Amino acid sequence: MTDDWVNDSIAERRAAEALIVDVDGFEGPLDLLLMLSRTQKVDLRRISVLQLAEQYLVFVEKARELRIELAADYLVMAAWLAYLKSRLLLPPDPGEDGPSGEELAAHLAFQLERLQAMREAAARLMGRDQKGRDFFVRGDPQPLAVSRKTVYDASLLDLMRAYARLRTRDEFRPYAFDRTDIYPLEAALERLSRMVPGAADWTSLQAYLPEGWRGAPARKRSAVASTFAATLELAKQGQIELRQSDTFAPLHLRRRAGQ
Amino acid sequence: MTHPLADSQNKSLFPAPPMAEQERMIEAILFASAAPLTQAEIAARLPHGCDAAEALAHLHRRYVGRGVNLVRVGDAYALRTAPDLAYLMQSERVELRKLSRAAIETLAIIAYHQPVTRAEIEEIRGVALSRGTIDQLLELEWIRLGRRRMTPGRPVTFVVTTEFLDHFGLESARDLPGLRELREAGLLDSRPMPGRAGVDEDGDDAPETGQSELFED
Amino acid sequence: MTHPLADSQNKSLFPAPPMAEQERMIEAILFASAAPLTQAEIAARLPHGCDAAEALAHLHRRYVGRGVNLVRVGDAYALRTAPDLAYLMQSERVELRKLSRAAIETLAIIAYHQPVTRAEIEEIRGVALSRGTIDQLLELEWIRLGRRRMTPGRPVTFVVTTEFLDHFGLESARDLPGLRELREAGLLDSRPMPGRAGVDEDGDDAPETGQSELFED
Repeated sequence: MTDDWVNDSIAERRAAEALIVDVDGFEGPLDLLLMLSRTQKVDLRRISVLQLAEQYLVFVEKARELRIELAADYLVMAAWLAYLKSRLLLPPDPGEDGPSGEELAAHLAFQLERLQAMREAAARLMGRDQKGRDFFVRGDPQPLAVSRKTVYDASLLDLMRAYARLRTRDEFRPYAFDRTDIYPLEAALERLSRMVPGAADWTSLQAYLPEGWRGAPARKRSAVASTFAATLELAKQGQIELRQSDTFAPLHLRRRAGQ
Repeated sequence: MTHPLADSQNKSLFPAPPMAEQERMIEAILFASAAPLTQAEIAARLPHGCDAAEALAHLHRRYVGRGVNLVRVGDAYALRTAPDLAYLMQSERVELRKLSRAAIETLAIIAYHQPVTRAEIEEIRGVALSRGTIDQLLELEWIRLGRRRMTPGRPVTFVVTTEFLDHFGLESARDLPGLRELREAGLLDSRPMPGRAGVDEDGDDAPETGQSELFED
Repeated sequence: MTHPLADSQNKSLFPAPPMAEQERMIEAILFASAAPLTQAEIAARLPHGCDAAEALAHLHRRYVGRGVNLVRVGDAYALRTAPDLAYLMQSERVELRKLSRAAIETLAIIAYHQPVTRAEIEEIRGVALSRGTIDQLLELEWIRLGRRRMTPGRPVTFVVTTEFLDHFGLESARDLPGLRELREAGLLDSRPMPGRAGVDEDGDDAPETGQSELFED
């Protein structure tokens, strides 16, 4: 007795485990129905939906006996199949609205056939030649080299505005100590140093005054003073020679020989 | 004066290159690219006045039966090695990601029923679609979002991509294996459950509009 | 007996593929390869009995004058796009950008005062001229070097170019509106301060300041 009980229990447990595995392996109630339909060994178009509904209900009943928790959608499907079964078995009630049992059965058969068809289509798709497995792309592609070219744009209006801005700027600028008439010594020294190599002959200091500093007396004075100071500095450094024929006579300078 | 920009701007000044030259230009352009290029993309890189369509036809003929073939992928073109030589390519073979059964089935449903909503995919498979499945297919760039369905809730739809066609060596979604037979058997129809009693149908979303018109030819 | 291993062990049992087939095999292998392959590497991937050297020679001839060529790289082989088509692999993206304030002001000064020296430009603008500004305008071909000024240091001068006139739709630089016209156009809405000569005017340098007198009002 004990042995029997043990054996029964083991068999039961095994069956239960098998069912659990199966339930895990199914992708929903429609998938389970599709598997069950295969046991009928007929074309899906000639399937007996009534028989299928019974098979499903037996499966669910078995699971219940084995205390296997089925997901809700399996139970919903079971309820719907029980309803379908009753509609198929009972003579049609003329007073009842809604689709007939045959219509519902036909739709279930359609769903199963469609799922089956999609399974087959998926298998055929995956069986096709695949990129990277059966055919290959260029192994050493040459990316399109994108070079950026900047085009600067300016309109005539931009140009005119810029010029107008320059010509009127001084009239609007905030007050500042005006040093525009001061020619700095640093500038004169820098300018003169640059020009010395070309000064092989005696040239008047006046000629070395910068552009724009020869007109207005105040500006010219500043330029003369700074340029003169610069010549003294360069003479001291031995870069140039200075010559003056008389007091207040024009000052001449030239590059020192050998420089 | 040979600046490409100048070419396209001064249409009449430069005659189009001879067809043989156009063909070799396209050959070089397609050869250099791993991804398929549309005819428009190719044309944009050719000098003005070229006939990309005709040059592509010439090039296609030239590569018939060669080790490399000119294939059409959607509205694009690419050079690909001939599939019968796959066995020589061991060193180039890339390990394809193992797809779950759900992912493969979902991909097939999208390809054959596109544009298709999530609810429709779930109805066909009879089971809820996990988030990861769609994500995986999106990540592979095999599917993308299509237009929203003009039904209540305006659900998004999914369609397959050029990358999908390229990966499976398809000229277009019309060339999916067995598409015609499936359509003729009515298996691509969207048939609502009679009397609306199904477990996984969403009444609001039951589309009467067939997706299959996309594949009418 | 058809096991691939059997092929290499029983050399005589399986004839080598025809030369045309060997050629297309190499074509596919070189196409898919990420790096050039030596003849030995190619031979190792071909079925037994193939003559890689001869097939390579055939393949080389096939691609002579095509958009893609079989080239030798060291002691290896690769398919490469024809060098004369390299320009197809480049695309130029044109970006439109406004000229900087320094550049447009410098350009305006050159246009209105040409020929003008760097020192004069600096004096008018009141700030030092960066090398980049002049370079940019030279590069745009809107200015060029004029004659050297016949003064100590013989500074270079700048003038505007025909390209400049084309761009701004001018017949000549003399067509640039003068100060009065600028004022009338509302671009210059203040009158010059009375008695102010302006820092850019030179009493004793008039003949050399070129066309600035043209714009006096």
